[in-house]
Amino acid sequence: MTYALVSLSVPLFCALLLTLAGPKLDSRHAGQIAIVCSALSLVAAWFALMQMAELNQTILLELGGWESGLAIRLRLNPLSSLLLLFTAFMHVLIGVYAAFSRQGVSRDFWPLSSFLHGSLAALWLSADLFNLYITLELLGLTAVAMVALAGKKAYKPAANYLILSLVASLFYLLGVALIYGRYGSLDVVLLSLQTQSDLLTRIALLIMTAGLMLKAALWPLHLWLPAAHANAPTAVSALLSGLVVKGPLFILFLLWSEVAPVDLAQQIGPVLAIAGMIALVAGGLSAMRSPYIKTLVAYSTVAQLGYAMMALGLLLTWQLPQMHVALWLFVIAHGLAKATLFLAAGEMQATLGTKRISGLRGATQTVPVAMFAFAVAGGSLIGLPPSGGFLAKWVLLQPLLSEPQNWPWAFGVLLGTLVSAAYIFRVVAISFDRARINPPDIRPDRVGHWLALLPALMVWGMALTGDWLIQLLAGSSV
Amino acid sequence: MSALLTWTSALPVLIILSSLIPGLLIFATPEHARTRRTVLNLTGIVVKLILVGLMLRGVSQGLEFRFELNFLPLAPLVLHGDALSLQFITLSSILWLATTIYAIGYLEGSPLRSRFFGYFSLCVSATVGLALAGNLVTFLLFYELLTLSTFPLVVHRGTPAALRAGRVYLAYTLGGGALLLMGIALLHALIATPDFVPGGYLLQHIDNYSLGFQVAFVLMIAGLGVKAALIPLHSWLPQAMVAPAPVSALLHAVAVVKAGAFGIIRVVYDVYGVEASTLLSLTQPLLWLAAATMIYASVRALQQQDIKRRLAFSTVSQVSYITLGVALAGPVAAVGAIVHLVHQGLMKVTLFFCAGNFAETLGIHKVQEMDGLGKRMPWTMAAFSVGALGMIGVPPIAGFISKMYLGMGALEVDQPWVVLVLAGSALLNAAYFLPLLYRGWFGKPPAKGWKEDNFYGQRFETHWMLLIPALFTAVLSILVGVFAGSIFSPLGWSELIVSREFVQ
Amino acid sequence: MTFELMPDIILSTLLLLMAWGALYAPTRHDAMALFVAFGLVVALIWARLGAPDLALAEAAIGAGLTGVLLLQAARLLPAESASTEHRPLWFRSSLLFLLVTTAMFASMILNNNSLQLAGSGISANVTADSASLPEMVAAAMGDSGVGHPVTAVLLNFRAWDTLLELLVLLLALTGVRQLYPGVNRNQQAVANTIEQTWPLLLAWARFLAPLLVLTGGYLLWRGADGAGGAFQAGAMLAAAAVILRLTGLLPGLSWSSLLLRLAVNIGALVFLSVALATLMFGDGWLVYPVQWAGALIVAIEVFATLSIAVTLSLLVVGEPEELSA
Amino acid sequence: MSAMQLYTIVGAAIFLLALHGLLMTTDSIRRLIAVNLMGAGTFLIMIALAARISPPDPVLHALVVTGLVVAISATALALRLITSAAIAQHSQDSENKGDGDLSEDVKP
Repeated sequence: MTYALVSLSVPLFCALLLTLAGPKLDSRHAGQIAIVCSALSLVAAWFALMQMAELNQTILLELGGWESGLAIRLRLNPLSSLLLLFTAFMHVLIGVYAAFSRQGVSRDFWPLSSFLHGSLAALWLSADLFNLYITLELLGLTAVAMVALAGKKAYKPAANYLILSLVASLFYLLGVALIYGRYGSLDVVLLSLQTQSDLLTRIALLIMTAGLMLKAALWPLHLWLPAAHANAPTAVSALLSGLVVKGPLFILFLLWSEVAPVDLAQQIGPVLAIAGMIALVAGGLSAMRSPYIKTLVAYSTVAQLGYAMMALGLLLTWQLPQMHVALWLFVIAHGLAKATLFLAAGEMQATLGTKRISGLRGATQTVPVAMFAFAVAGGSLIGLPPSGGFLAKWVLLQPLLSEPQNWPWAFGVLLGTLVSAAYIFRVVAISFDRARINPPDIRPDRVGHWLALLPALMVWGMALTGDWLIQLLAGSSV
Repeated sequence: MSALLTWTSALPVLIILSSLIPGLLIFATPEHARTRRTVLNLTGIVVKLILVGLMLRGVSQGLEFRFELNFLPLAPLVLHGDALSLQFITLSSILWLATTIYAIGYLEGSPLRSRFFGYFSLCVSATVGLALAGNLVTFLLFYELLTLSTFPLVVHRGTPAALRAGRVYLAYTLGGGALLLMGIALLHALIATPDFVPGGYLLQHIDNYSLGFQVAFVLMIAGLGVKAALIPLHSWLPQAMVAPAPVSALLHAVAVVKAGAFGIIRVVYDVYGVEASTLLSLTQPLLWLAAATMIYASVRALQQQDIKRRLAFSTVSQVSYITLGVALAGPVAAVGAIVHLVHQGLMKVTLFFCAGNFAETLGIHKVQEMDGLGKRMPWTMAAFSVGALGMIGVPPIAGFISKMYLGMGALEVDQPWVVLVLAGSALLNAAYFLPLLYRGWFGKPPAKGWKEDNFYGQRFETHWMLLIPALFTAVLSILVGVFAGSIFSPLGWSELIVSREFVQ
Repeated sequence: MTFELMPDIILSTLLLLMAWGALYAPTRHDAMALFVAFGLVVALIWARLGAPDLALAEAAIGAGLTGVLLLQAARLLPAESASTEHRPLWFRSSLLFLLVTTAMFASMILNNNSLQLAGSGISANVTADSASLPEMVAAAMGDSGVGHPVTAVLLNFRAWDTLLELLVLLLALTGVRQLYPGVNRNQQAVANTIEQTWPLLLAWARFLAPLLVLTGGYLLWRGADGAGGAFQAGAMLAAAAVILRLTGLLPGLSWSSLLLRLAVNIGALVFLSVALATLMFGDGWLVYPVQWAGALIVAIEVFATLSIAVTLSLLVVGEPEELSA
Repeated sequence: MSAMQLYTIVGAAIFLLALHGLLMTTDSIRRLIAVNLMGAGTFLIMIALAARISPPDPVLHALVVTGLVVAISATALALRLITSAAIAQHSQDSENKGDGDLSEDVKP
């Protein structure tokens, strides 16, 4: 647990120091400090994960040493330690990109990114409904502030994002208040022993679900996402799509797989799963129609979250721990792939001077590395073997295929695969157009392009640890 | 990863790496560094041929080549060199040599050659990996990699027509890949993914999951049928002919379509097994499908006026011979199917080389323009004739051997109507190939002269790098026919495979 | 319906009317005024419900600071365009749906006594041996180091929440600050001071501000034992600062001064350092040694109050050139 | 009916009313007011729930205190964003409008 707490507090300290340091610290040094802190946090998270892999059990920590119920409880299990590691890793990756690519970021990026890191770490570790509310708010405010980093044109999307985010948090908070009113407890573990499927609990859970789905941009509450994610600076978009939307998803998962009584969970399960299937197709079709690169990538987040939602819904319906593995594999694979997609999209936009997909004609020649990165990451979204996306899809498919009555769900997955292939290769095919090449405005930033490729290689590298990851996650099912 | 990495487990990996590493290095080679690129290419090929030779010797002595890596639960990545994989690997390695030389000549002076050869090597690696795949999951992995690495080659020219063809190609092959994935995942969900076994591994579970097995078979055959160009999934192939000639030659005549056919062989023989496939009544529909494809594609070929498109439809028809032989589910037909994998490859690659030579040298793309070609380009025309006659089934060229075995196989399993189909197909082959030969040898050259005439007055009738590979494969097509009786001929090797496959 | 509920019913009706007005008033200005009034009524109700300290905070924040923020924003914004106000009829009729939902909720609250049972500690659902949370708080007060239960919850039992909450404040300021990158100091900025300060307001401010400061100090001091605490105190102080700034009685600050940055950060910094120190040298993350608990909490409270006050006042009235670095 | 029940219902009513108001308007200031009203409704429910016992539940009071800070922080950020966006929009309108940027082209 100590390692996890270190992994959590280092980025928070870093954020405070960077705010304290003020204008004297220039962007470069601030970046170096932030990256070093993320890396330290990464090391700590690695030790925490190793400890978990060895113990393979859940550690609960009552903060302040007070008895359970009175204290806020933190919880470390293989899942939360893996997410800690993933968060730190993404921050290091994107931090390095932000520091060394020509696109760069303003000085204010660094404290905000550290705040984001800290709040996500706090979220993964928390097992207290109200504490989760605060982490959710921290996450939301950080995300909004980071969107606004893109400058004046992003203020309006950022403001809309903030208002929606606040509404979502209030929905969640109202649900927490009702739950507390009903059961007199905020602790996830205690609540899981108490909850009953009465009307009030049902209402509270539904309100919270609506709020969380809005925050996580789950279909049909996803409409805010493309504007917010497509308008943010490149590095920020990568963090937002790769990490931020996963926070509320995590809470949703806790809520239904632990807090809610089993019969309620089984009732909501099919609803979530169907919504996920619709998200897969609807999000994919929107991505296919989008004329802009970044909007396409943003819509693909909506679509890909459909897989996660489907896994969650089926996990609840059948109470199958295997789905839990699929859910989190999707989250991690999507995070890495999406980081590359946004970074590559941003780099290509900057180099080619266009936001339109049609401007990518000839990109395989003009910006080969970035385009290759885009295609490789896209392959994981489609779920081509042996990428991380494939691992997740494989695990998801197994229970769907083993019983003939579940085959319609598998058909949904097949449909999702085809739609994602369609929008990814829409971009890739245009980039091979040699007849009407769109010449670059500036010389490509080699460092930036290669750094954009890195997460994509990682997601394909997940294959090497596939068996291990699946065992690890299967061990932490609740 | 297995702790003991002996040479027998390393060899399959090395065979893949011998083209993968040069491929990656070629990507990093600057465009103008022609020599460096050529050296990389040739080094890779030579190393690969040596390694394949080693493995050939090993397998004929009964050595086991197996490499395993953890991947999915109960489905590791397995590379396994057995007799059947070697049949395919040897074919693709030798043809890789010929095609690379051809491509160097063909693409001389054109842009983006590093990209081209990089992807070309990746394709060969994927093909070899697919041949070495020791279970279905590994097969799927390389099958998809093959799709991905061929796509840039199909759209290499970057023209609107190429892009259109590329999109069609992707739509078909990725769709097929998704179906294949579903089928493999379904089988895995039922009984996990063990290694390929001669005779299959399904028989013992057949009572519990017959519906699941049938659905999985349909999904997998549909997925593989896309690449094997079974109707109605074949229409990507003629469109993909916009690609440069070496791509059409190696990939569409050999690697890609054969990957599909090879997959069908694996599924029927090494996953389901002949007995289980017959019990589940799966082979008969496949047989009808293959027969229909043969006839339909031959008729379509007859209608084509573009040489490459005619050859493409001929490929569709000829690859179905393999499926047909598999679906007949008898040992003699199996020999015919497996040997045709090699024979069709040699002959078809010859034909495509020659078609490319005609286009490059004289700008000839249409059948009508072939009049009198034999006078200007006698060597190429001769090679073309060998390929075409072989396709029709004229002895002693390779095609005759495979057709004979297929016919005998049909009679052996008591399906005499198949012989009629074979004969009909042979007649149709003759109908669409003989006019080409007639025009080439006996037609009159155009009075106005050729549309263009490159390499005129040089030592050879065309660039030597274009001519030599065509002659090389033509000679090979004759040799494997003539020496079919030897143990190291494709036929001898196929009999070895089948004897292991059908041993009860 | 009993007679003693009458005041509550009146207050509730008033509250709902004001909420309605704040949402649908014809002009934005009216809406804001009604919102501020709404905040005051809320404060009144909270005081009735046994939360006087929270009522003060709500009056200072919900009504006061939010009101100032809204008014300032309204001054800078263009008049709202009328065209955006039309929504389709079915959309408007969703109000009916909301009414029905409210009625259903009301009937559930009234008929179903689940909400009444649990909190009072006689819930049948909780396993027999476990006490209710308020009882646990009461039982643990002795070890908490402070005398007032709310403070104990905020700074000891649920200290982690409070630490994160300080970060939220800091984060909001960081977010606001980066909206003004490199504002030129000489640039003519929209002054936040009310242009023609009314003499009466000035006089009021001179009277009100010290009162607020006093209340704030009192709340902080009392927080350990009675109703009050860092946050309420910080809110009061911030309100005082805002009034003084608005009347031009307090000079502007500058982000480039280390002192200001320190003031903003110190609360969270001290808190986090204590947490880390307890992790490294003590019994664990945020486990205060019993004998030091009181002192540690007072220290954290004082710094937190300072940070809260400064941050809040900067958030509300900080001008671009104060905030930008 | 007790005061606690009354205020719980009123809190819910305000929450829903404000939600309706939020959906009915596109004016950012009014939307923000609506969000704050939703928050006030939630807090009212919490305070009412706290008043079920005597002395009132300190945990809920503490949660409300925390919630208030979050609310004011978010409101302040939102208002600054809204005004900055309006000013940016204004200055952009007064200049010649250039290439349409992404924010306007993106339609849900």
